[in-house]
Amino acid sequence: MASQFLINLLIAFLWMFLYDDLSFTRFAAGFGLGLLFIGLLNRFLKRDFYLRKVKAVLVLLLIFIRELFLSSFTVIYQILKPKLTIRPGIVAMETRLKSDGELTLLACLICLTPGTLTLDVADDHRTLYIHAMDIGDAEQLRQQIRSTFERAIMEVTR
Amino acid sequence: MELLLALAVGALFGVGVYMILARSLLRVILGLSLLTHSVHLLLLTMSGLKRGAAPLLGEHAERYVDPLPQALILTSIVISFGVTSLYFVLAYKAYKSIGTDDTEQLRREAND
Amino acid sequence: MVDLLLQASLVLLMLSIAGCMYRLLKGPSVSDRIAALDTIGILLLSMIAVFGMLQGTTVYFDIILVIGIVSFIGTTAFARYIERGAVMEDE
Amino acid sequence: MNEALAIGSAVIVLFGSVLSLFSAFGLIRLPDVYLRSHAATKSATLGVLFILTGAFLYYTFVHDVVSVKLLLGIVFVFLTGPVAGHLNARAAYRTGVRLWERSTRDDLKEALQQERAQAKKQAEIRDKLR
Amino acid sequence: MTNLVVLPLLLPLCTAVLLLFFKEKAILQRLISAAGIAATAAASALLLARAGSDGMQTLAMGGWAAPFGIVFAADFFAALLVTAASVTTGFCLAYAMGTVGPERERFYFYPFLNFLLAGVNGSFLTGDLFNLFVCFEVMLISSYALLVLGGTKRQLKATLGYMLVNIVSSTLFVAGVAYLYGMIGTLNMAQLSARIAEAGSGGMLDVLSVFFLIVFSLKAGLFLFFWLPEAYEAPPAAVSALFAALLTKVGLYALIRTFTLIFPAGHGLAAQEWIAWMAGATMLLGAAGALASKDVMRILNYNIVISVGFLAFGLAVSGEKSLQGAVFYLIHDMAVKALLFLLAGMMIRAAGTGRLDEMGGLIGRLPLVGWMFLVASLAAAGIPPLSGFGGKLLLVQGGLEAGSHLLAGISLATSLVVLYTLVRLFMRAFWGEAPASLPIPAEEARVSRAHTACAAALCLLVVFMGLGSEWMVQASAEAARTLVSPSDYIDAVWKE
Amino acid sequence: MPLLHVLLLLPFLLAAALPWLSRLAPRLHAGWIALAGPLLLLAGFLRLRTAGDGAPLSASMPWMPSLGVNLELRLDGLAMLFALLISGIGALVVLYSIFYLDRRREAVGRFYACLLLFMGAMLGVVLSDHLIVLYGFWELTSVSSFLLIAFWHRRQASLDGALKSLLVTGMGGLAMLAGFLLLGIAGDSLRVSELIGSAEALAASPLLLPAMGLILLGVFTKSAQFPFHIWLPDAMEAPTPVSAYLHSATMVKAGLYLAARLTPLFAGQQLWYGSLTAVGLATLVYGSFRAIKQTDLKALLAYSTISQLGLVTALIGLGSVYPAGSASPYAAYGAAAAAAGLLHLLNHAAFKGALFMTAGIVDHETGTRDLRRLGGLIRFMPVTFAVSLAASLSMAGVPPLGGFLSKELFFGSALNAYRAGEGSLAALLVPAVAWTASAFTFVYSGIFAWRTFGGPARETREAAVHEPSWGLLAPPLVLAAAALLLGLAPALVAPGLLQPALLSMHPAAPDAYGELALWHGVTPELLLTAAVFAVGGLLLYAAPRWAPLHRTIRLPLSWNGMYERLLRGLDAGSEKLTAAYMDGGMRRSAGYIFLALAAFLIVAAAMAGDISVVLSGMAPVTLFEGIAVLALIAATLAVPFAQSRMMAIILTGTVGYMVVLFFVLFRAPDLALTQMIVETVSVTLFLLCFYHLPALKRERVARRTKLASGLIAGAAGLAMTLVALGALSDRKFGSISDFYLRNSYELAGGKNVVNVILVDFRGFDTMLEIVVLGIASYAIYAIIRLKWPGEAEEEGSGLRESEFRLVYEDARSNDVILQTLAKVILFLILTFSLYLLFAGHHQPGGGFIGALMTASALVLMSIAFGVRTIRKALPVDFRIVSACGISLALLTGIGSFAFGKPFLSHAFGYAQLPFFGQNELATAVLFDLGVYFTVVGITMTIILAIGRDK
Ligand code: NA
Ligand code: NA
Repeated sequence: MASQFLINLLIAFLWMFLYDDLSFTRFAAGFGLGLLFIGLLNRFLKRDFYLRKVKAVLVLLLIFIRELFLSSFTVIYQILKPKLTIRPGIVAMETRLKSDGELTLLACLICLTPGTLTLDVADDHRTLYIHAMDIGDAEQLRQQIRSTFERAIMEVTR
Repeated sequence: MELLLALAVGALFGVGVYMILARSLLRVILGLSLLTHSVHLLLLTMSGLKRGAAPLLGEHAERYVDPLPQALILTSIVISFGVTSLYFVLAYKAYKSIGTDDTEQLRREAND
Repeated sequence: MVDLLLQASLVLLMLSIAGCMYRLLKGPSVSDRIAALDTIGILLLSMIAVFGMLQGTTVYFDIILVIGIVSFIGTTAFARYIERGAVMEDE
Repeated sequence: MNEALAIGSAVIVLFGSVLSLFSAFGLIRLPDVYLRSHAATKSATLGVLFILTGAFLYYTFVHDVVSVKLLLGIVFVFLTGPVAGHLNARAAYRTGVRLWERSTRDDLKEALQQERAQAKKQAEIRDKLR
Repeated sequence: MTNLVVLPLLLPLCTAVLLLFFKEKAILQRLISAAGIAATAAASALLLARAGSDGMQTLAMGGWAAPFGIVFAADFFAALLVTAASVTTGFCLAYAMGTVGPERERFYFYPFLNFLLAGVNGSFLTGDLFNLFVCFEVMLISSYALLVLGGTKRQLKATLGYMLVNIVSSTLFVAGVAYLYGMIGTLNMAQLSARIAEAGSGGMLDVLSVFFLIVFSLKAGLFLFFWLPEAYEAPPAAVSALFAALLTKVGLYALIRTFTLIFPAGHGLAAQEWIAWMAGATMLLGAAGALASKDVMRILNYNIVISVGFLAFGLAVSGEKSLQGAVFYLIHDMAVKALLFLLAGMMIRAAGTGRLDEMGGLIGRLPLVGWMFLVASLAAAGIPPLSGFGGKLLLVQGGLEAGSHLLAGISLATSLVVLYTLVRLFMRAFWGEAPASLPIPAEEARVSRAHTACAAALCLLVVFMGLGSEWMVQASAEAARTLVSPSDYIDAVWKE
Repeated sequence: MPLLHVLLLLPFLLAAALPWLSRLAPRLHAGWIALAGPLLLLAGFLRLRTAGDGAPLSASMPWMPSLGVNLELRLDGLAMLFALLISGIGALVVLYSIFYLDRRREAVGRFYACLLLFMGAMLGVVLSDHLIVLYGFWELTSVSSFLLIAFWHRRQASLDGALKSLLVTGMGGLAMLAGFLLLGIAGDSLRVSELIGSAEALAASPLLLPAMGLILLGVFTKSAQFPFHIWLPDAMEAPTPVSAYLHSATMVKAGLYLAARLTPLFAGQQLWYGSLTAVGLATLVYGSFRAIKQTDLKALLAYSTISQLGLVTALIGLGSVYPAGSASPYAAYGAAAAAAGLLHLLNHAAFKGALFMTAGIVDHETGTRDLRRLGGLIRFMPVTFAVSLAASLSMAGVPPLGGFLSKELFFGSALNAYRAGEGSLAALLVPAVAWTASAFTFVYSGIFAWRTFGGPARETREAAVHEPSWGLLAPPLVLAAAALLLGLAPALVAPGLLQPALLSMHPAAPDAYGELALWHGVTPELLLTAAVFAVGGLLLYAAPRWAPLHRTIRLPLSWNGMYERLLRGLDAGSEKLTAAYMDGGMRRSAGYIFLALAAFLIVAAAMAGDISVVLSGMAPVTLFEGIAVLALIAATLAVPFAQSRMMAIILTGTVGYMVVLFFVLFRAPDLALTQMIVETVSVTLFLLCFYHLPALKRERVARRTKLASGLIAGAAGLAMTLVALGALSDRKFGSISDFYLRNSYELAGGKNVVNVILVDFRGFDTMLEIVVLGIASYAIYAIIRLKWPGEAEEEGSGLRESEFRLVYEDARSNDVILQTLAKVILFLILTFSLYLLFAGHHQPGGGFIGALMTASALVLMSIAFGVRTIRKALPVDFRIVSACGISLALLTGIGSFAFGKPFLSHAFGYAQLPFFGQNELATAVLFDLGVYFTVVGITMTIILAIGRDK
């Protein structure tokens, strides 16, 4: 319920922003539109993932940006090196995350960070298969993800 | 700029024609889209290029480019889209029904 | 100065697109091409942002969004198609 | 001041373009589709991030336009880029595109084999019932 | 300013859209279509009457006056064609009911038919060059749909070819519009006419006139007709009849309009001479094609080609009398070609084949159809007092008066070929011994009375159009008068 | 209605009414009803004759008055002669046919309808005073005789004969029409009587000779003159009554009539009389010579007709040597020849009618017409023999029959010609040929009578062969009697019938028939006749001996053979010509188009001259733009070199995206938006559908073909560029678009001028554009859903390929990530799409683009969750959605009717709305909403149709 309200708000703001016109009427119009959509499409919406934990979100964001930059430069370095010395491979990783939203977020973050790529999700919604560009130690990779993204996400959602 | 674009129009047109003269239906369809592109660029070229801002009055520019050809092109794009889709679906059906997208073979098969 | 920098960016982006074109045409797998296509979409989107800056107008921002949406859906459709042989399944 | 800000934003844009060029280079150079996917996601993330941010700053400071559309664009690209990459790479894997021969491990291979065997068995049962 | 002008387009359009809601109800579809066509014909007739009594009728769409908005302009010529087209479509519709089969009826046959009429009428009425392109497209895409509906390999193949040609010609049309807009800066045909007259002839305008000549010749089947015989033989008779009656006529209309209004004769432009050459070649090649064909539809299709050349002859001469003849012949040809194709449809249905060497002795089973076919053949060949004669007379007379002896000779000679090929077709199909066995089951080969009656009504119309030629003569004279004086058109549509 | 018109229309009306009338009396032979026609006509014309005071009778009825083409009829002496012949012999023929055609076995209704049509047409020809009307009836005689000849249409010979007659006479008719029209131009009238009045002025016109030549062609073909005679022998395939009619009073006589009718107009013209005489004489001798060798009774008669017609033609020719008022000392010869011609025409009508009827009787009784199988019939049918003897003798020119008189006059005219020719060789030929032909005539007349009736009986069918019924016998008897009467008492008809006719040809002619008598002393003519009898008798007697000789004389080229060869050659040539350029292939068609385009444009440019390319005043080029254009050209040029389908599609797509770039470069945001989406959809569609196609084969095309394609393509591209540059350099006027820029906001309430043009200024285009799109979607739906040949088996084979892979090979992958994301961005896209829709009037966007965005959101959902889920969530029929959209757009337009405004008039105002804020609210937006729904419906229809077809 709350998540739906959130989406509704989001749409209202979106509407306002799209017009570059921050007035109440625009907002109200957007809100009405949102109501319409949710009413129309509410069959898709199961339980969803929004609870406001602003701090946790910020932390997650920071972690992400840090990882993004660090790995980016590693990857660029690898690409530009005259000789390819990378050791790529696919690593399976069990996650402690439960909901689809969490899982998706994790997968996205893994993808977004250069050097790793979510290749597949097992049917049990627990195991992620990650293609990594340079694997020193598989367990280390898993640990790294668990300690950064997974934990931060759990902070946000639990 | 007009000169360059006129050349581009000619190139698009010529290659489009060359593709239309091929045997594969897919090539024909691609040739048709090249031809369409050519004509749209031609419309744009013929109206004079870059003589002002985009024709949105909110831009408060002194001059705007000629909006009419843009409207015409838009109409033409939409119509071409509809027609090309239809043509494409037909070609696809022809392939599924006759088993080839070679126009020559198609002709032989259809006459049997 | 600004124009020069932006023009340079455009040329760089153009070069990047050319690079993607290479992969697009070379393949070898369809997935390679899709990846290249997706990247081209993103580059095109960036280019249009730069154009907007050059022309000093905001009218192209819609196009940026549209390209984003369209290229995502296109990639999804392709990936789905090569994986399952159908884009939309009847189940 | 304005000029400096404008140049600053333009430089950010240029930097983004350079990053894009790198990833394009990676797209050419890397040896298999999965690795190239890594490179491809780069322009979706860093390159476009810089370019759009540069543009956003440029409009904010030079034209006094706070364009939410641009921000939206960034958000959208960030949301969809990784998913697109994931779907594409998975499709590649499931249609049998080989890993680079110097890849070190493949945890998915076995899992997929099991999965397929099971699917086949189920299908056979379904056929028998028919 | 009257909304009546747009009704010949609007009524079939609304009918078609209404039909979209009743996909599964064949009876309802038939009823609505019939009512729609009847209303269209009535509105067209009213428009014709108005155009006759009060002069040209115009309507500025959306209230935006020419040259900025799109203007519909019904001079007597356009109104005449619209009326003829609506009536002919009515006959084809009546024939189509029950012959096209439930599959087609379920898959939007009637909407397509109505859309086609809307496009045709729009093409006749519009006074805007680009809108003409759009109306063409409405007509063409409906024709593609009608052509392919039915699902035989032959239709598929024919549609692919037909569509290719038309897409190309439409693309060229847009290119022509681009060139003309670049030079003249407007799309309104009246203003184009006035501005071109002001600019004087020669140079690029000459080239552009030839460009438009190509575009419309392709649509009309003038000289560039090679796509036509294939395309028109694939669909069922009702559709073939409709195509034969209307589609090339729209191209011819565009040619006539363009080369009397925008690039008129006596303007120093070379186009008229080109048209003369193309007309001659079309008649001769069409005649050769008709002689060479051994299939009912094929022969009729080449006869379409011949008549296109014949009509273009009138445009090439461009005198008032020739144009009058062209208008007369145009109207006649709509009716008679529709009739011929409808009858051919019955013949093919009854014989189970369209190949002449497998047909014979049909007169025993279809006496009325046979005699109507003979009458239609004679009318097509311009045998007096049937409907083709007045037009032929005027055209040849106008040509001879203008000194086009060669073309007049060719047109007379080809009218002999028309007579020869059609009568030979009649003889081979209806006379002689019937083949020992039908290639199809007997119940499939049955021709219903309702369809014969429909053709008979059209046949009567053809006969009366000949016996009562005076009305046609006066109408075509009126139409020709509007054609030779572009200034009337310009004044009515757009005043500077 | 004047009596003349009543008479003319009578046979037509009777023909039309005959089917109904005969249904009223089913057991009555339809001939009895038909007989009323000629009898009434005869009565009518006789009444007109007695009522008239000799002056021609004129009457007019409008047909196409504003063209001056009316049913102008004129009954003068000549017309009266023919009218009486037509109706008189017509009555006899109908009577004869009643007994000839079995009502139960033959389609007598059709027969009499055609016969009456024929009669009416022939009457029309002789009564018309208007050349166009005359032409009309002329063609009608061709058509009706065609129908009669083909009466027994199951027989191939009938069909061939009918078609031949139609072709030959139709050809002549068309030539004649051209001649008439030229004559009309030269003389400024199409009325015969008026033209004759201005004959002198006409003579000076340069059009006269061509007109005359063309008309002569009509005359010769119709009256079966050499070498156009070929249709006549084959016309004997008609039932004998028709032959009798066709040979004696109608059809062939129409040509003679026309020649006679135009004599006053063309008399004195060398081409006219020269060719009439020469062709007539040639026909005379050729026909008589050929008649001798015939073995079929009717064929013999047919050739005899040809010969006799040649005789009359020659006489008419001789009769038109001297124009009216000529000062020549021989001027009187003209009228004399014409008089002879008319008399012989009458004689021929009588004896030929009788002969054909007796031939029919013989055929009817013995079942054969073969002279080799006939003989000795005199014993079984003496009356018939008497009739045919009389007719034959008249034909042979034996006194005291009518034929003798006209033969004498003919010899007289031939000798006159010799005299007038003053000893020239050509002039000597006339009597020489006349005499020779007369000798042959004597021979074949003898053959006809002797071989049929004389000698021993050949067939042993005596039991069956006997004198026919009175009905069959009476008509020939009457005609034979007439033949005899014409010889014994020519005065009965000459002053009342022939002299007025002669006056129509020679208005100033003296009484030509006054001295007509069987005996007027020993004259050169009589001597010639005696010699004919002597030589002819000898030849007839010796016939068995020299007949084989005749058979060995093979003409080097037979005219029939030439006709056959001409037709076959025409067919073969046409086939060859047509096959040479029509191969039914798309490539050829397209090649022709572009070849024509390039050639036409280049020739037009070369002819127009005065074309220059001015490069000044063009927009400047920046580095990037230059590179972009070059890249576009490079990408374009690369397309044909693509080796695989995918490559070709991708390259083309690239070109499309570069076009998007150009739209951005040249300030067209709406275009860029639209093109972007459209291109993506197209490319996706292409790739999806063609992915599974077999690899693109290397085009197995000869290098020559490729080169030709390349040349055509290059020329076409070059032409387009050059025309563009030429047009750019020769701008004549500025654009009208300032109006839109100035008034878009004030008058139409929108800031996005392109959008305002689309939905308001040129909203009509847009309305039709969505209609086009709608039709396309319905068509696609229909194409996909219809059953196609070749697909049926695939359906039957159970699982389709994709399903197969799904079930057996692959476990479905987990879609959780896509689905989760889709739920989020769905709203984003939908919102954005509506924004595009509503902002479109002021910003880039609009109904079309908004709709495509909505559709892409739906597509995303379909991809992520499957079509069925979408159907459940959105249970609407998208085809209905697009129909609703079109309806909405239409209704917005029609709404203006209610306010008395033009279609599609929009209103706008500024309104404060609870949800949408301060808005310039234009009904145009409503229209755009219609566009939106239409496009959503259409796009989804297409996508779902194709998506489910997989
Ligand atoms: Na727009
Ligand atoms: Na718009």
